[in-house]
Amino acid sequence: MSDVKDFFVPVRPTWCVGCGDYGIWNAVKMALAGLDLKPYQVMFVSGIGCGSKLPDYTRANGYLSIHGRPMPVATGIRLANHSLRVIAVHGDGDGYGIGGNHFLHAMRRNIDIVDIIQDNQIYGLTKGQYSPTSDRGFVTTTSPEGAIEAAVNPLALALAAGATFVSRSFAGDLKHLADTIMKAINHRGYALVDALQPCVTFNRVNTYDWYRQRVYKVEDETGYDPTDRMKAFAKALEWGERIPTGVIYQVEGKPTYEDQVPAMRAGLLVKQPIVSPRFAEEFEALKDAFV
Amino acid sequence: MSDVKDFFVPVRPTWCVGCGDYGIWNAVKMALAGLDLKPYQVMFVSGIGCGSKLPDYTRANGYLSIHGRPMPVATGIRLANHSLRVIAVHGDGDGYGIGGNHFLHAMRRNIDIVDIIQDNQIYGLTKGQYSPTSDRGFVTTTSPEGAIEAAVNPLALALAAGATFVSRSFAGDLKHLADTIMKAINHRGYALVDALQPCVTFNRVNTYDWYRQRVYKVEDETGYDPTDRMKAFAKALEWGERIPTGVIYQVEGKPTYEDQVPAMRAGLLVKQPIVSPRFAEEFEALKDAFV
Amino acid sequence: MPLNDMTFIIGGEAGQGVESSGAGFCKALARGGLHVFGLPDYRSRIRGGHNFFQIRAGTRPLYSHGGPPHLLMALTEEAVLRHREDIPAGGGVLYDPEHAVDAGWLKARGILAFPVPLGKIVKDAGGTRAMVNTAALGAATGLTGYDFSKVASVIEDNFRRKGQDVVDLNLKIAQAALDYVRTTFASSFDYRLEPVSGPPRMVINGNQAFCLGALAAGCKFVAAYPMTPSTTIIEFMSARAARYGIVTKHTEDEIAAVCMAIGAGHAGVRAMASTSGGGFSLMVEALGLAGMTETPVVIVEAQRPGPSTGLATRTEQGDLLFLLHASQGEFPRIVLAPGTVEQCYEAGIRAFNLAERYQTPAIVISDEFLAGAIRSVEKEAFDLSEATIDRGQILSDAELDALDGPYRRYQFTGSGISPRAIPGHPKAVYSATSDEHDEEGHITEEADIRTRMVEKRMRKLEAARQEMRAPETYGSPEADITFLAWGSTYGPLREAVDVLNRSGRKANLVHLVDIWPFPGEKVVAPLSRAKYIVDVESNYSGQMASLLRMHTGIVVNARILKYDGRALSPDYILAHLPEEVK
Amino acid sequence: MPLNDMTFIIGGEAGQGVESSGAGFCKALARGGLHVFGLPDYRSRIRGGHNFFQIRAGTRPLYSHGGPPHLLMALTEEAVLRHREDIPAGGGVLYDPEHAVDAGWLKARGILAFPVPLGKIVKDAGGTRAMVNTAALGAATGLTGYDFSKVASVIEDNFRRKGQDVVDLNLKIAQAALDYVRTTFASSFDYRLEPVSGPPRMVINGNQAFCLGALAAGCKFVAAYPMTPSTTIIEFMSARAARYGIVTKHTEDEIAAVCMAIGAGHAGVRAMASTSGGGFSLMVEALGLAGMTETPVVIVEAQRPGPSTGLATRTEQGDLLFLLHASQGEFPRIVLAPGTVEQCYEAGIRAFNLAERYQTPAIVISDEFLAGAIRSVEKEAFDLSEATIDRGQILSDAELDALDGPYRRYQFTGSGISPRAIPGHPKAVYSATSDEHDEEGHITEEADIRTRMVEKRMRKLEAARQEMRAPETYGSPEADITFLAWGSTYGPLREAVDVLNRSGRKANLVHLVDIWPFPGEKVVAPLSRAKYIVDVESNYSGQMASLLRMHTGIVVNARILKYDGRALSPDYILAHLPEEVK
Ligand SMILES: Cc1ncc(C[n+]2csc(CCOP(=O)(O)OP(=O)(O)O)c2C)c(N)n1
Ligand SMILES: Cc1ncc(C[n+]2csc(CCOP(=O)(O)OP(=O)(O)O)c2C)c(N)n1
Ligand code: SF4
Ligand code: SF4
Ligand SMILES: [Mg+2]
Ligand SMILES: [Mg+2]
Repeated sequence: MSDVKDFFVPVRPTWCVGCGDYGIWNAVKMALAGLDLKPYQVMFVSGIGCGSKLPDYTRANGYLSIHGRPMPVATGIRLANHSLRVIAVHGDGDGYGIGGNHFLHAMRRNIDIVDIIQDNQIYGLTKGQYSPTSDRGFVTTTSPEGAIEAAVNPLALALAAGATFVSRSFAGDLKHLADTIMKAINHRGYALVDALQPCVTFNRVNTYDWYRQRVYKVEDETGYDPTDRMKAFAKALEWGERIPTGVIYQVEGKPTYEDQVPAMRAGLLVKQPIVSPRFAEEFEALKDAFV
Repeated sequence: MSDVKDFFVPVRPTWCVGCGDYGIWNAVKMALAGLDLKPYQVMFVSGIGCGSKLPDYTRANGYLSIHGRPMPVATGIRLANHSLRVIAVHGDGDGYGIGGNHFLHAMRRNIDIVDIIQDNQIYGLTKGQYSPTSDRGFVTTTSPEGAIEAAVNPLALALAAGATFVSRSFAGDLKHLADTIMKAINHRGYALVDALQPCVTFNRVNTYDWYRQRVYKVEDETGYDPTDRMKAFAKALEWGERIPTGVIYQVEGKPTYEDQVPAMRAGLLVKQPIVSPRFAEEFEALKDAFV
Repeated sequence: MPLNDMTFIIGGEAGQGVESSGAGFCKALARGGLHVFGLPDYRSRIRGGHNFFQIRAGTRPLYSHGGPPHLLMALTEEAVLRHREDIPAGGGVLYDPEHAVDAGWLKARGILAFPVPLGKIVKDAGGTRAMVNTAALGAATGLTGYDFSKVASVIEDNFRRKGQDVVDLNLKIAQAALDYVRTTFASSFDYRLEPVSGPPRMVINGNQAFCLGALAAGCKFVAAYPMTPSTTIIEFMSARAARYGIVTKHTEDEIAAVCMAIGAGHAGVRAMASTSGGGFSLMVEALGLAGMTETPVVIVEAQRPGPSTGLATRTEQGDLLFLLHASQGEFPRIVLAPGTVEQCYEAGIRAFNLAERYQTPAIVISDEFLAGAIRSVEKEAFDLSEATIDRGQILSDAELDALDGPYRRYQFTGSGISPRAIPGHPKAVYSATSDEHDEEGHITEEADIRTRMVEKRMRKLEAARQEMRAPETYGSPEADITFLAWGSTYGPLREAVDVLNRSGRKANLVHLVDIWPFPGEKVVAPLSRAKYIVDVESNYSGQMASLLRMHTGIVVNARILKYDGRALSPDYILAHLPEEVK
Repeated sequence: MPLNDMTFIIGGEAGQGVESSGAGFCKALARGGLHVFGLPDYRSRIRGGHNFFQIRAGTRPLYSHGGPPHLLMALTEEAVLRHREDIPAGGGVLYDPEHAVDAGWLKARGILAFPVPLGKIVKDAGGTRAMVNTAALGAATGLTGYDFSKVASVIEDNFRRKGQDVVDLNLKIAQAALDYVRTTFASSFDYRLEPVSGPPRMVINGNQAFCLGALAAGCKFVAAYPMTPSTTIIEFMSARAARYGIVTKHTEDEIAAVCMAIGAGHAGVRAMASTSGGGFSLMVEALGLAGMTETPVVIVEAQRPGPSTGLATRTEQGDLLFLLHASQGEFPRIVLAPGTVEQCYEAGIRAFNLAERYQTPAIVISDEFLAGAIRSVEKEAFDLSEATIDRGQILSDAELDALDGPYRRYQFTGSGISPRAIPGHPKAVYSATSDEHDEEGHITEEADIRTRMVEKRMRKLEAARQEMRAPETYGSPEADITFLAWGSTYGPLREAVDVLNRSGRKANLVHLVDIWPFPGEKVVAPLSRAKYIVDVESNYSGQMASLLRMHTGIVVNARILKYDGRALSPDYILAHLPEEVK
């Protein structure tokens, strides 16, 4: 059995005391240990932001990429070595802002990657500008009169874009978050985990209390059927007094991207011989096609 | 009254004979004439692609930008001069592929721009690669075994992203398309027109006939209520034997982005004096804040 | 007893207000007629870690940080450990005895220990831990014998927004710390500060100065995606947007930012996008769009150390050759690299004029050092009456009305500049296009038109090159050592040159602000007289030296390069003089 | 009677198969032992307009297009009007009398008119309009007396996929046109072609040759977003992906393309992204990511004329300085600019070896001319046994098993190269990061580590510079004129040099393939002997000349530059020789 301690590295996080990123960090490690995954079997891919530093603090394969680009980097890694459990972990600005296009296309691809968004409704690392998930009216240095855009609704978008697993959890509820991440890892195909994450320094509106007063678990709702896309869409539109968490939508059995790539049927791309033994022959045929 | 002829320029389109782009071109001109708009009141902004050449063939203000970027260029134009009727016109690759992130964010912004997508489910100008709206299984040079991604559903995405006007029409039905574009122009806020556009050269699947056999008008459906977002979402998910066209969703009265920008209340930005008469005074105060 | 010539360091964790109190203290000193230079040093984290702020104060204009700190104001133990080695004998450390500071270590080196119970003072006054820096300010005021009323006035200004209670509380804390120090240490500290007479000076950093220039130039549109060290530009402009009738837009990414600015520029307003290197990388494609469509747009690039994310909150001059050649194909651009806050202000104005005059992108290149370091500067240095606005060739409504024949947006002209028409006029209807186009703007593939259109665009560089200004030469006319520099290294080099010349050496510097189109002859002139050229840059490869050789053939004799993310200081330059000229 | 030395032009609308029939004819000629060079010229439109294809055939290896067309195969009236002025007396025009061709005009200039009812022949044979080009091929075969069996064999190969019926129909049409011409015009045309003995040669373009190299190198991952003239790379690889176990991905944009390639490279496979200038502009930020994380990745940039969208289907060498300096900050990269199809093949192999050896991005720069022009070349030129694969320093599983202590991915080493471990091994657990990092890969801001890490990375350039190859020198050793070139201009220049030397002049050329790290001394060597250097480039500013001066101080004597989007030809070069050496 692996243990959360297996993921320990002697580097102290630079997050502010009380930051929701600690919760996400702990939940991820709990989930990995819970699934008996070892550090070398996992690859974290992050972008840039407070939360994106997570791989630096966690013993596992990691790639801290550039702002907004973890999804394509993760996709390349996964296609080259689909034995790795690839987990993207990045902020709301990273994932839904600058990285929005990759978000869209990863979902319709159904690439088997867990996508954890540290959703603090703010830009943390750049010191407090409004983010795509900031609510209308939210005052920051780049929205001094209050944000005048409607917030991105990640769950609704995910449903529209064809995601096969759509979930939300809360950094203040470690168990539920770890649980949700476990489900996401177990899901075959793209899995979104929108993790509500208080930023204690710059977001004085969406605090632990604010979230706590609002979140509820769809799992606790009798009869909620996460396989019904229309119901899930209605659920996804809820935001305000009540904020649904849990697995909002999951459809199983859809082929992953990896399942469908011919070259990946032979096994891991990275384990294939760099040139096949019969390549010399093939090469003559290749050249002959030009003669 | 203006007339379609007002939009004539002596440049012959380079589109293939029979291309659906002719239909869109004619419909746009009909819509403008129908609304009595003059060439100087309109600004077309396009990207790169076959369809994106439309502004070159049309007498009106135009900006043929780069691939995927018409929306932000159009947004900048509109914010600087919101007396111009800004119409973005670009391909499905341009708008939903490389430009997907701008698409998302323009919608939640509710910027008052008409966004016409020439949706031929293929990359025309680069000679026939599959596009974001290509159906699963579609065979092209970059999908030789058939596309293995789910197609983007632009209408569903638009609904999830908060668009206030979501429509679809067909280049083979000039009247309906012109009509839809007129409604889009009249709408205050972002308006999507997904224009199904046969590419007679590279898309041998989604032909005029293929579309004709499938499209129907929601306007013809008794009781269809385009103000109901859930119903609209269900409608948006229809694709296959039957393809809905018309105004799928419209909600009126939401403030546009322009409505909410303080600096734009004084009138057109471009008409403001470059520095205000009292600026000299203000400037002293500005400097004094640093003393 | 050294009077009015000293260096402080305030050190502590992120979140302890190191930067704000440093800046506040600078302002208090400037209000006393002193000259100041203040340099923040902070990490890419929001809380914790070790940040510090260096302050130099003097009676002559200061252009740089540097020199040993005479007083360390340590808000943490780590601050002491990090900086104590640099403190000269006779200097002092002000700290809270709550922290385990090895006073013996200090004393053994002749450094004075000033334990002040900052935390307790704050607590007793009823303040919160975030106010410890206020206590430290009060204590430092006491130690140096500075005029408390100057510090008090800054506290008042800074906290006014938060209400009189907060003002009073901070004043009380500062006063209590000051009293404690005065009673406990009397005047045991040698370094003294006192107000002198002098005009009121601004204390301002490069980003702020640039913004004042942009406001003076009538900039109406600012789009950006946050990125250190450029973020404070969009923040500054956003805070003032409603008042000055400016539209600012925090966009979804940098591509959108520059495209929106291009759109706004095309529609006829003065528009800019601000970013740092990584964001600029994303703007590269659209830069070429502006070049091709001849759209005026200003882009500010505040550099930080790369490659890639690099050191997000630190400084470097690593992007010069990148900016000069960015984007596919060839097209004119303007590149300015201001080196002082005065030049930042001026660049804010000139960039818009040049962009509109040549209908092309104008890039202002700065860096974290210039963007964030504050300096005292005369208010007159930012002179509005010199801020002439030249929008270049724009057809008036009357001229358009009188037009017969089609409007030719890209008319072939001798200067390469084609008169612009602002869209919206019935006679100004045309399309701008990123494809090669003819005079009217229509797409063309004809070889002849293509050739002429390339030449027309590139011709604009000739006039622009003429108006690029010669580098500034500073120092001894008969120099044995000539330093070559661009952008933010001006200040440290200027001070190094002064030190050398005061010590009997003959040194000068040649500093470029106007970089592109490269004013070759004007650069050759001062350098051809140079006996020994030392290229000084905050990068690894000496990019200006490369550029110089490329355009003039001049080869520098030596290079002083630094690429650890920290700004070059006069001391560093002097310590690294090449053997030949040591 | 000129035998086996002639130039054709096939001209018609987009969609008429001008390019495919041109390529087919080239192959037919090569099958007869002749050397060929074929150059497509097409517009950025899918149907209509005027496209043409130039074919040169000869008995010596051909390196370029150029020279007057002896036979114009005109599928449209416009084709005649566009090209007739270029045809020399004694040349001919083959056209369909359906088109209003002014035969008198031709005759007056000694040009032979060969009206052939192509449309009717096709119709009579039961073909469709798309087969008119087949008729033209048959007719040209007849006029030149060439061996029809060669043409027939190509028709068979090309149409086999479509079924025997289609093959037969096309053969019938070609034969009918041939018969028509033989009967109608007998042997009235002077220019003749006939098979000679020779080895079977490939007829191949630069993109295809590069792909063969990449396949030979074991490239396993290709990501791209379509962009002319690079699109045929991803298309070629996609068509063969299943067979060769390659993953190809048409991505949502170029940012994703290069990031996926970087991810795949990081995971341990040989990976590349292919694009053109506009797409490369979007890859700039991630280029630095690969530099910082020391991830091997190959990027192919097939240039087209800019700025911006420019001339989408044409050629230019405008991106050199951009590629060399792209992305913020400083980091090592490799840049190769092959000039022939052989060099493209070789670059396909070397780029992967260099990228992995130096753990850094390797950029292969080509252009539309090189990417699309086809040439006959010996099969042996693409030698697999010379394609040695060197993956650089990768720790084996055994080495990793034996590791004690943590794995230090970014270990400081003398060469700057740190042994790589492929993720997935229990001992190889580490994070790569775009922030500055320590030896283990953890984020750091320490000045000392930063400095050493910059130096470690940059040190890799030293060994790489050593293995960069000297430019190729071709021509007279005692040259009075030395041409300087890089990339695709090799061919036209080589032919120009031959012409000069044959005419008694003494000329040579110095051509760089290995561009970065700039092999300074190796470039100086041949140029220091040069009497008069003429820089020849397909761009406006002479970027190689600038680079040369920057790195060696050598100033070229003159420049021949072309920027109309059309490839430089030997004739153009000779016609534009500077006065001094004319
Ligand atoms: C291309 C680019 N643009 C901007 C930045 C600056 N930047 C760093 S983190 C960040 C946003 C942080 O917000 P988010 O992604 O929500 O992460 P958080 O810090 O809130 O966890 C930005 C804009 C960057 N690193 N790269
Ligand atoms: C940055 C960039 N990448 C790629 C291209 C090449 N390109 C031109 S048009 C096009 C796609 C065309 O498809 P679509 O947008 O659907 O327009 P259509 O031609 O089908 O109308 C592409 C990839 C480009 N011009 N710029
Ligand atoms: S700034 Fe906010 S998100 Fe960043 S570490 Fe601090 S609390 Fe967390
Ligand atoms: S290729 Fe397709 S989209 Fe392009 S012009 Fe032809 S038919 Fe229209
Ligand atoms: Mg965030
Ligand atoms: Mg399309």
